[in-house]
Amino acid sequence: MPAIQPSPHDDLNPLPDQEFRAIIRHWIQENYPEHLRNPQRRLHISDGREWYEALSRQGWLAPNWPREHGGMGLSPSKLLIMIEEQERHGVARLPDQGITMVGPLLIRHGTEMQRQHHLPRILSGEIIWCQGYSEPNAGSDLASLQTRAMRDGDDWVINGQKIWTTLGMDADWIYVLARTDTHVAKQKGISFFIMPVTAPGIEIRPIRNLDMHDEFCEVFFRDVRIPAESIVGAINSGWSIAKNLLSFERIFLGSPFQAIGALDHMARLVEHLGRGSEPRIAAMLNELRMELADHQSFYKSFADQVRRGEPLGPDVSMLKINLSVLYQRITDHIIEIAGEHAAILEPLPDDRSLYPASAFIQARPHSIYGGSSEIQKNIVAKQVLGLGDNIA
Amino acid sequence: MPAIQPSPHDDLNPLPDQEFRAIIRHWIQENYPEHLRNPQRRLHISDGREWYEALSRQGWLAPNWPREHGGMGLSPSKLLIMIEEQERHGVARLPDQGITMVGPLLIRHGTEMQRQHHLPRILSGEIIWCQGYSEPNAGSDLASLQTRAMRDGDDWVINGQKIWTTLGMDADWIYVLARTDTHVAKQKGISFFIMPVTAPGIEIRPIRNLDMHDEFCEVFFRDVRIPAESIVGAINSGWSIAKNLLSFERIFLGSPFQAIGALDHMARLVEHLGRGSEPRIAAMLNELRMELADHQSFYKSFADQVRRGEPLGPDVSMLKINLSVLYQRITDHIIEIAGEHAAILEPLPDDRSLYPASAFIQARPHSIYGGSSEIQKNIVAKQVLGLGDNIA
Amino acid sequence: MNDALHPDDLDRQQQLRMLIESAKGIAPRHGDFTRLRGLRFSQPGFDRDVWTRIAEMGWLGLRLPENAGGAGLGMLEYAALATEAGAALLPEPFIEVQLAIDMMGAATPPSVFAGDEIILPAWASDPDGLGFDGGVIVGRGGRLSGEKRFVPMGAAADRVAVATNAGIFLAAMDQVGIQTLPLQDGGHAATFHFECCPATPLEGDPRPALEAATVANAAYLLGVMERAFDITLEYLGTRRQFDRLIGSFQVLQHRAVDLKIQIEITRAVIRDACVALDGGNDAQTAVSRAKTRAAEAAMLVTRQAIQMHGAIGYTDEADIGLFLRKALTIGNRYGSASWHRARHAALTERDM
Amino acid sequence: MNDALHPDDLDRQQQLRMLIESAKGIAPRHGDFTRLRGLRFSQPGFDRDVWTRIAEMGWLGLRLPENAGGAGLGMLEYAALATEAGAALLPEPFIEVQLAIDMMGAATPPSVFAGDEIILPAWASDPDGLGFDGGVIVGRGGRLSGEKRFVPMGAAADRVAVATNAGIFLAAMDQVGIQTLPLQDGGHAATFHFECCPATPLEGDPRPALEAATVANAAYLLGVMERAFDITLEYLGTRRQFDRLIGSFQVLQHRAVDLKIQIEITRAVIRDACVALDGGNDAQTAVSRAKTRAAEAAMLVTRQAIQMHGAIGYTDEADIGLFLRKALTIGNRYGSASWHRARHAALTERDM
Repeated sequence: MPAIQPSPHDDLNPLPDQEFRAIIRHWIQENYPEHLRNPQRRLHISDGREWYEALSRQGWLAPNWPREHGGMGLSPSKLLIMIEEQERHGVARLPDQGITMVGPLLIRHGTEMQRQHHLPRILSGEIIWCQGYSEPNAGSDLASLQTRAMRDGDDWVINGQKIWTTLGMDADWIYVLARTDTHVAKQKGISFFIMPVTAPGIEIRPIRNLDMHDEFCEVFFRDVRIPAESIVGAINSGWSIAKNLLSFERIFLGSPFQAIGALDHMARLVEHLGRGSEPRIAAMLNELRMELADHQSFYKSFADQVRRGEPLGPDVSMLKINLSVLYQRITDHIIEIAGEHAAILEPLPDDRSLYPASAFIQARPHSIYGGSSEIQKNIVAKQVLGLGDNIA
Repeated sequence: MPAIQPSPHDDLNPLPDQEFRAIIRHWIQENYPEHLRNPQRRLHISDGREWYEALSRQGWLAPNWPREHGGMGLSPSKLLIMIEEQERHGVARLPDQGITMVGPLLIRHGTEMQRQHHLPRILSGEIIWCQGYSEPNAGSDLASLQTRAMRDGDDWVINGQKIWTTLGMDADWIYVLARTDTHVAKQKGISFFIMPVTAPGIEIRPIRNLDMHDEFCEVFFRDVRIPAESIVGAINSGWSIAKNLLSFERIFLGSPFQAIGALDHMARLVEHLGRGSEPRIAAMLNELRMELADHQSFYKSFADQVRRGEPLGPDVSMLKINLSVLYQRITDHIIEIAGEHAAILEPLPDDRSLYPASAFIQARPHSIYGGSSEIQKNIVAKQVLGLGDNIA
Repeated sequence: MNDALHPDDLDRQQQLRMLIESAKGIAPRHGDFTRLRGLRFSQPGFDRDVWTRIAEMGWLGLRLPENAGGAGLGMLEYAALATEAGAALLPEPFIEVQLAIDMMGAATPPSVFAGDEIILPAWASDPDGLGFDGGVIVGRGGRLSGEKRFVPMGAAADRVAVATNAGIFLAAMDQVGIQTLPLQDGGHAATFHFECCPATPLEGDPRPALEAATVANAAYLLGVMERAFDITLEYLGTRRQFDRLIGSFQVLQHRAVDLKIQIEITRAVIRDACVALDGGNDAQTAVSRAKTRAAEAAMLVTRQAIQMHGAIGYTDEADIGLFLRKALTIGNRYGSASWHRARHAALTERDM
Repeated sequence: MNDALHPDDLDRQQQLRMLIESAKGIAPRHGDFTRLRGLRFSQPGFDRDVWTRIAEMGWLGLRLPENAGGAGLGMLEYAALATEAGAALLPEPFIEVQLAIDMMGAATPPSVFAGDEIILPAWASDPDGLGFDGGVIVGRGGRLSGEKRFVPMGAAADRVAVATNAGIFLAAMDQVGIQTLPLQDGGHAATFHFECCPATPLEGDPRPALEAATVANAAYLLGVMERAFDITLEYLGTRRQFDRLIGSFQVLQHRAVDLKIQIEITRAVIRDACVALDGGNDAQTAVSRAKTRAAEAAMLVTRQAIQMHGAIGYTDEADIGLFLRKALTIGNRYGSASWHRARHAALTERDM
């Protein structure tokens, strides 16, 4: 039980880490809706509105923003604790692009007017954002994007198509990378735009994923006309703006969180099937537990860096590569032991917290999104090991 | 017990396969020196001379040569049986380059004089051959060899260095690929030479391998002068001569033989250590047995092709790739279970048929020699799957 | 190596090729999946017209002797057809009806061969393995009580052949309670409830029939992975990233080779299991190897097919995902790899 | 991430760096292996002069409190030195003598710290695991009978510290029978025979000492794999095939990344085991994880180092092979990966 109850918008940075953790833990326990713990799928904003607003009222919605802009202004080490406690409690991820991406980007590169208009609306939940980066023909080679923004008088006119827009159906506004100069190296002719999804010419279509969930969308832009002030930062600076934003957040791509959930799922399934005493299954569980604990040690070595305030290098990619392998191996074993239950489209009828096929399917994209494992290995080979770049 | 005792130099091709197999099996049992069964290391000719001469007397030394040249002239399917029976009995491989390589090559491409001089001397065991193909800076890229042969009057003068010459210390003659034209594509300027190892300027040095055995040699050529008739085939045709020789013999690189021996070794070690009842070890042995049986099924699908007289395609490389993985996995497990015994330089003192470290070390080169697994995969990707060749 | 499961007999090879050729009408290697997508998540989940055509082609009862209404073919032929079915993701319960026929043998009603009636086999009560004698008890007068689970496409049954420890019983569906669960491949599995259900006892042994169904399932999985691999190879040869075909990246090339090796080993092992089954007895170790290899290879190939497709492979819209779903759905059917490994260990223990 | 085993305390980090720096004189990261090759397969297989320098640097007894003759350092420092020793393939029995010291604690004769006398620990009787109470029976008057096996560099012992189920005993070598077996790394292992051998009982518990030795062994393996990896990376950057550096082939690049990941995980796990040991108790699960990961990673890295070197890697002449031999020799020492996995399972079973 923490010593103090935090008031909304208190500065929690001066607290010792342990006390900070206790406060966060307690507050989450008190305020997080029980029925939303460990959701099987990504939440839509309509499901998570209550939690969004609780965080908003407490002033905890934007732990990574500076305090003068309404954030918590947490140090990296405190932010790490905040995330760990959320993961520990099984807190769902919100449609958080406004908080993680747009806010920080406007704070650094936006105009005063852009900041004044948008930051409060993100913090209040009035405007939910989505991302328009990926394109059907770009994939991992994001910089080869083809969506065009042409200047026409005071306006910009956008044409093109985006894909893999997370929770696009939930969003009010979208931020978009579009090509504004085709005569320079591909990274150098890209600009960053923001616009409401209601702008004429924008069409958003959900994509059903393999888990039968509409987590992603396609977004089509047909002669979408937006005013001059829709650009953020300088023309043709969009690539570097967007790229630099990701800094120590990359550690979260390798957080053991999902693997912990999957291994817990597996252990409960083994128990449900009454197979815990089979030596091969017991040995398999033990091996996976050891590997998970090892991954946690590995994660800790990067988290220590963050805590010490050191920047993360390209070697942090190793964390995500390893997690993908482990997370997917666990879910492969879930299928291996599930017998006929592996086939079922829905959770098991006699225990709806068990859902082998979904656990397996949800682990698939971990090695694809956020830079596929193949791309990550290319990066590590080149930037960490210094191996020649004949191969992109 | 076979119905007939074969006389030396009988033509065994007309026999039904099963009878042929029985005859071979019986004869090997009668004639193969018991102490040479399943040798832990490659035999030197001095150790194997007795067996070489027994085969020679029986006329079975060269099963692959045509009968008119003193071979057995076996059909592919009979040759397969011959090899299978030798492997089954644990017959050691002899220094057989004269039989497998030089003989067939001289028969196809040699002059009448070359054939008359050399073939009988191979069959009698008077001349033992070794191979001079690989070079220190060529490796898997064999065609980039740099050993030069320059014409000087009626002679050829050889300079350069060869390496990985199997049992070079045992050999009387050597066959060599050397560059005779540096102005053409690298495969097109190579010729094939034969010469005695006693030619002035040749120096052979053994290389001790990781298993502490002198299986390989380096061969140095310093102004080695050999007569004009030392060339086999046309000038600059050496690459195609040497390459075409390997035909269905490539199936043997993927023969389950070595994996069978390794798994037997492992089972005996488990028994010796009294660990057969541990569920994890029993499960591991069962899995490896299944994989080995699967590999035997895989091998059989290529052997059937050989039996039907169909040529083997580049897909036979898959057999060797798979065997390397399986063979090495078995020996990895041998080390895993051997405890402190894994460390010992010699066979186990209390059972000298058990030798974990050597089993492990001997499995290493399987994925390196005869085309590394990496090269084999490049070949399969290109020639079987038709995948682009941006990558060599 | 060509695509057939090579027997040594040339006549039989010729017959096999014709059979595979004839399968194209029902299970085309290069067809699209419009029909399948239309049937997904509906009941019964397949097409009775196609079923009639399957019957007309003589696929049903193909292993029964000709004097018992069958085609007198062997396991090799059955596996070859199952592979074609897998490559087309054929939703019709061809293997299940064949299992019922194999269980019933000469007692199979002719209406089944004609495709007019569908008799499905109910044998499983555990979620894993080939055990068939649990779940249902035979009472006085041959009345059945209890339940059988995991009957693929069970809602389509006109009658049901129930395997029990007292033999095989044929029951009409009107007295059987049925519950269905949708499956990942768009089909469903049924639980059949029996409560003093009247049934007719039949001669027959489910054991060899289940071994054959297991190999047919492995062969279907072979077809699934072959086609998933072909689609992926084609993608590697057309998709560009970083200004080159992704199929030119060495890592993807080698991975494709690894998958190809698994496919070819699966083919070889299934062939050996077929030869063993056709040869008569003691085929169980070969059957368990076939199922183990097929299940693991199919999961590997379809998983990697998704990975090599990248994000698009994670959409339901992309056909490649249908193959992952199919492998997920039938990979553990007729015993998972881990069940068959354990059986192999038990069977071979005495030989050690 | 840098190469140190990061503790959070900055002073301690500084101290660690100095310690590692000081190790360079004895265990240089970039030295050649002439000395090692000269010592291989001879007895005692190491260099008493180097041993004296090791003693002078204060490595012996570094974890003992200063009032007991030690340096009062922690497991993190010990592991850091062991890693440097591993990177240099140091043949001196630094970990074994440290184990004897840790077993004897304050009772350690000062001559040991000075390097004048070598006391080796004899504890094993089984070929695998950390069991120390077998093999030797303590008779009347503390006389020892039986045998202890697998004592690394045993021929170099001036005296021997024997772990038994009745505590630790110190015995002079003149009454101990000894047999040696050459090992793959060029050293040897001894079997010690005791026949009513007089010995002095000592206070002490081998248990925590063996845990520390296990982690030191894991750290030595970490050094082995680090250096093997560095040598291989250099080879990838100089060796050409098909007119390009082999390090430009994507398959080898990705494999190198896989190895690097294993190395970094090993480092992280060892650090956690050190922190747990330094923290006091309940470190066994962390120790077993460290040893399991280190043994498997070291075998993987050194095996793949040979593969990436190609044929040259298979010669005894190439230094890379020394690393494979070392991993082979000490990978199962202080318990194999499979033994430690079983221990981990037993330790955590009650928590499930």
